[in-house]
Amino acid sequence: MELVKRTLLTIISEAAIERLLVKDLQKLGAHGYTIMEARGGGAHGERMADEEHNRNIQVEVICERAVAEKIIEHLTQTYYRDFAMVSYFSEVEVVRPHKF
Amino acid sequence: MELVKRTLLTIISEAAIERLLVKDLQKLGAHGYTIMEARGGGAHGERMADEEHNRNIQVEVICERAVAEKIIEHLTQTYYRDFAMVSYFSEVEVVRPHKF
Amino acid sequence: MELVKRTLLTIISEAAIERLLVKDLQKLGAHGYTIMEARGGGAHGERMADEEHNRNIQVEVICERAVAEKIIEHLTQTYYRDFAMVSYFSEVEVVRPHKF
Amino acid sequence: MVDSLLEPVVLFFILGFLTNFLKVELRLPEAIYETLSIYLLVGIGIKGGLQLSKIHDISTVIIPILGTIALGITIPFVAYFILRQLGRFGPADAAAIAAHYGSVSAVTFAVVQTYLDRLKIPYDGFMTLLVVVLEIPAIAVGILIARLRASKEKPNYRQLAHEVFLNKSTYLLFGGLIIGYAAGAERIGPVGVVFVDLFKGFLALFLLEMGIVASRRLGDLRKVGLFLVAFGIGMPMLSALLGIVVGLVCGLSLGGTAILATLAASASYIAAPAAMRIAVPQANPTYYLTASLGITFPFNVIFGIPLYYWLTQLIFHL
Amino acid sequence: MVDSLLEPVVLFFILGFLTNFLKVELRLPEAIYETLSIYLLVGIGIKGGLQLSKIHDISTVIIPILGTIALGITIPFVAYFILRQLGRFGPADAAAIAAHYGSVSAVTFAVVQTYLDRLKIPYDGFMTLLVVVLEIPAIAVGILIARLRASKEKPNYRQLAHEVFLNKSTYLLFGGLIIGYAAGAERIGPVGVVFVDLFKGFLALFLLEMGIVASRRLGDLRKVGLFLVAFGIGMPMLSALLGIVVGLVCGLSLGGTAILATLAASASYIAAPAAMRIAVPQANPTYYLTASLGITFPFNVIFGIPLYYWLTQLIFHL
Amino acid sequence: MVDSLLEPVVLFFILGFLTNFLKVELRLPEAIYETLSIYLLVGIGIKGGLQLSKIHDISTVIIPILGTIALGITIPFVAYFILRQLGRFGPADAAAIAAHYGSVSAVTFAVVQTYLDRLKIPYDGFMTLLVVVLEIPAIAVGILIARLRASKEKPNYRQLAHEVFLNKSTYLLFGGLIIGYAAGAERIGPVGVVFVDLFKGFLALFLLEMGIVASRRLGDLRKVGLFLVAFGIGMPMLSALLGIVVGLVCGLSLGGTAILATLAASASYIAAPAAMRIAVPQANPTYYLTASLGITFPFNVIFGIPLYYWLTQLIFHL
Ligand SMILES: Nc1ncnc2c1ncn2[C@@H]1O[C@H](COP(=O)(O)O)[C@@H](O)[C@H]1O
Ligand SMILES: Nc1ncnc2c1ncn2[C@@H]1O[C@H](COP(=O)(O)O)[C@@H](O)[C@H]1O
Ligand SMILES: Nc1ncnc2c1ncn2[C@@H]1O[C@H](COP(=O)(O)O)[C@@H](O)[C@H]1O
Ligand code: NA
Ligand code: NA
Ligand code: NA
Repeated sequence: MELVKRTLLTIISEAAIERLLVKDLQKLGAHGYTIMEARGGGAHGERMADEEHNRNIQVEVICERAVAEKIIEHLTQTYYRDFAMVSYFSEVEVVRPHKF
Repeated sequence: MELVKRTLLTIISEAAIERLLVKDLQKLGAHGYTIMEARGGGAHGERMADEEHNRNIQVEVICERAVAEKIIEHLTQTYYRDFAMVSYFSEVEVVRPHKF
Repeated sequence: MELVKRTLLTIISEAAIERLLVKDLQKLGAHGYTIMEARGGGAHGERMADEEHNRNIQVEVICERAVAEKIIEHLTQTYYRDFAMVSYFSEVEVVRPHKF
Repeated sequence: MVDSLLEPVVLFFILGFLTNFLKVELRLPEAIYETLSIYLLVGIGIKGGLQLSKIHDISTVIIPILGTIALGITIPFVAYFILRQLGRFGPADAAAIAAHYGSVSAVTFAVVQTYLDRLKIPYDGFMTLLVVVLEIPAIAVGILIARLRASKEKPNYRQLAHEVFLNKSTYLLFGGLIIGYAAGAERIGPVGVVFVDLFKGFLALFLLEMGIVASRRLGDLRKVGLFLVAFGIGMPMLSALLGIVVGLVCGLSLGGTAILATLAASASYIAAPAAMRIAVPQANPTYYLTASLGITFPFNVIFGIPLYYWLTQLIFHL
Repeated sequence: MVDSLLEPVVLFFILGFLTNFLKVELRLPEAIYETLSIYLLVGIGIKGGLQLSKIHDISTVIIPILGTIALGITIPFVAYFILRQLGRFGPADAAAIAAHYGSVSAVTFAVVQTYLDRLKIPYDGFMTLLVVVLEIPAIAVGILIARLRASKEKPNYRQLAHEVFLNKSTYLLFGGLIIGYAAGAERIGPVGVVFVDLFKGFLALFLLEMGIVASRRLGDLRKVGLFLVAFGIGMPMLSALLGIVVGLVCGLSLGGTAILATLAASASYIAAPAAMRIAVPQANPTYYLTASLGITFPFNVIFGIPLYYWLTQLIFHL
Repeated sequence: MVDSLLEPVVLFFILGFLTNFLKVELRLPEAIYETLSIYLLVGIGIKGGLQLSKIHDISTVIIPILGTIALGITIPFVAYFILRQLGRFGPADAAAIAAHYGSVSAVTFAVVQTYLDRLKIPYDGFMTLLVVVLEIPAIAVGILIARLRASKEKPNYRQLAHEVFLNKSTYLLFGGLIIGYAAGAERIGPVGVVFVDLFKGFLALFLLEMGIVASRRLGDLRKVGLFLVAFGIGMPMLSALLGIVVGLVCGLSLGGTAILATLAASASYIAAPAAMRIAVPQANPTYYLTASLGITFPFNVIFGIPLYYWLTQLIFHL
């Protein structure tokens, strides 16, 4: 079983922009994505998911480093000013590299 | 506080096979597992968890590299053909290595 | 786009202590945190979130390595004996290092 | 026909069904969907149990039960044959779809009851028992065909029996039947108010959601091909005819026969998909979900029920 | 006044509202909140549809509809002007808040109906139609102002129209109206029991939750400044006056005018926040949420409704 | 006895309780469980408030309240003593379990009311007040014992008081009481329909879920040992006797005494586990959950209630 390195991009942001984010990811070359419900706290205060407008989501994308960089660049320009958002990279290994 | 390296295996797949997956993990030597609700999109189309049959789960297992490899090998053979599934490794550090 | 290394601390534990954990994190210097609902199994048996008292949460904190170490030290002393808990480090890269 | 479209529960279904075309973002939360299913199954059971408790000679039930079992075994075989021969489906897909059409939709049963109640057409007091009876063999037959035709493994008969007799729907229907039967009309009291008198209102809410779910399935229509669309409408009509024949042969009333026809025509979309995903993993869920949920269910609720009732009348008055 | 505080639905609201002060940890699950909103919107619609089906000359509705549209366009402009000039808010924040105050709160509508029903004050049968009419222009006007004043992009008119006419609330209200109208009193039967007769009980449960949500918003009061607190109480009073004038001019009954005043005074906290977060992302959600949900909603439910009714009476008897 | 087993709410409980033995996969969603708890607590409160509003001389309540407080302090000490001396439990486990048995289960209260209502046995109008009174001291005593015996930290009395007086259950029960009392029978209207008339139907649904939850707990029976199983049945009988004595001494009616006995016998499984996990983290939750939820709750619902009623009759007719 041969394992190949890919980048896992994780984005934590407001549930309100889920649809916009997914569209962006697809446009920028991600082949897939996973979304989970989240809550939390940070610079924009507590977002404890107890109301629709303070619900967070965590979006995960496994892709090539270059794609991940393109995405994070786009997020920084489009959303960082107006929305609660955190995103980061980590390194993962996958079995079917062509898939990502 | 001494930290020791372990492998974190993450599996994203259909909720329908949760029970089967957990049994497999235990049989193959995992000492624990964590499951979270997820939705997403990939080669099998959108699985947005808006109906029972298109709900995903994300399963995480911290274990020794060898166990993780055995598990991913088993998954590839058993589920990759018929089910929506993605899995990957990442490297983590834990405090109580004997636990994993 | 310059990326800087930070530590991602992940804690999986009982939902009952969410409040206590968040207070601890803030006291020990975390600038933010993300919480997701989880279930799972480990040394404390199955915790399948089918009742309030066996619900897990997964808490994620991106911070400097030193802060992460202080937090994990505190968790070990305060909760490891009486509560179901697993925590681990992984290495991530972020865009805005001052934020974490 | 227009008259039956003005029935509030059907209007709720249509309200849901239009959301996908109008791109309205509306969903009932999953938790409510699940709870309403449980409530409706128990409610159908209780109502049936109360009716059952009024039957004096319980032996009159035996022949209809036997006829219904025969029906439940015949339909999946007929469906399998059609799907294989005419539809050119592989054995796994054909078996999985066949299991759906052999099984029943409890909600369709509730809608046809509502329809007959409004027209004040009486029906036999044991019809709910037949729902349980009809649900059981079809899934088993479907799984068996799949195991025999589409996989090398030997079927695990014990697990199969458990899946068939003790799946959630069967358990709740049967449990409700027993509660209704054991408590009877005198004891059921305020519990009966919630589970029987309010039933139709909560059914309406559930149908709103079912309309939404069904209309989303339509998005996959292109993927399943024209044959399956035709099958999703033609198969229930064929099954309804078989149901009418069985109803006549077993001496059911006119109302009872119309109900049996509707049951035969209905396709499962709760118990069957869950069972098939595990039992026949090679089968593509898009096929069976789109057919049973996207085509057959709306067809039955909107057009099928008045049609089957009209057909039953026609044949009864021959 | 004290009397109106003893109304059970208001007591439920207060029970929820006190939780934050007493630090009681209580929330209805999100799934229930969503389901109750859907239920209440459909229920309001059905009740309105049933009332509408009793109106003989439907042309009497035209003038009130036109008046209400005028009201729905005027209020957000007035609010925008006040927020910009007196409140010194930036154009994005002012436009977003204005959209909330132009739009309506369906729950406040339900509470004022409950209030008048208990006092046995009759009102016009088409009031629910006016809720839909009043909801539509305000969000559009808010988004338009924001687009013109606070961003460089050209508004996407098609998407705007979709958001305005086919958002969840409008769709459910309107759908309920049509179901109630089409089914009419004879057919609505047990569906009417759940959606109309039980309405007030479920409204009470929803208001418990709304009280909790509103009281949590109060925590942000310090962040929004004194002006917005005053605006959150003064603006609804001003809007209520405008509503009374329109009601008088359009020939509404006393009860209908009190309802229109309350509608005008109410601020949206479901459709508007969701639309504004996307359409005007620069606007700070804390402002509009705290004002509409933390201040105006409780004010209206507890004090506003009796006040607007009293004002309407005063002006009617001039 | 058989007769009480045919009560529909008990049948629902049994339907749930059998799922674990038959391996039926059935659960009500968490969101519904929570909502039904809230609904039932408020409903119990409202019904109690309506009864309370009919009592002329409120001073008759004082003696029963004092007696109930004494009961609520006595039971946890007795339980602690038994668990330590006979059961050889450590101080933390013994204190945590004792707190559960001192406190009450509101659902068990609802079931005993249902039981007496069906038999048409009248009871004192202030019984719901006694639920609140009995719930409060036990958790406090349990936490205090634990703090004094099992940890070095000084108890934080302020936080303790908050946990005891303003936990969710107490707040909702008490809030319901006040709403029922303030609104009274004339005002409660359709809100009363949902919260009082439909109560038993929703209680049945909740008991279905409680049956499932209780039966899952039985899986841990092996882990807790035989002593705790015996304690889970013997302790409620002992507490029931104490309750009957207090009822007699305080001059309660026969029905009221049977209710007090049941309350004393019931063990908390909502407020207490949550409070104990934080206050006494060293205590093993498997012990207190299995005892109160897996053993005592089903015992009380199925056998205990008729038994305590029979005992009360016996002692009253001495
Ligand atoms: N240091 C952090 N570690 C983990 N999650 C964070 C951190 N900071 C922020 N978040 C998450 O990201 C969301 C938005 O962050 P912010 O924009 O800082 O408010 C928060 O609501 C948290 O869920
Ligand atoms: N590139 C990806 N990044 C993150 N998650 C993915 C990716 N591809 C697929 N997934 C997740 O894995 C599930 C199954 O993937 P697939 O088999 O490709 O349909 C999807 O529904 C997603 O939740
Ligand atoms: N090896 C593991 N991999 C992933 N998650 C684990 C593992 N062990 C335990 N967990 C999670 O941590 C929780 C507490 O663990 P424990 O204290 O071992 O019972 C479990 O309920 C799981 O959700
Ligand atoms: Na069928
Ligand atoms: Na308004
Ligand atoms: Na007790």
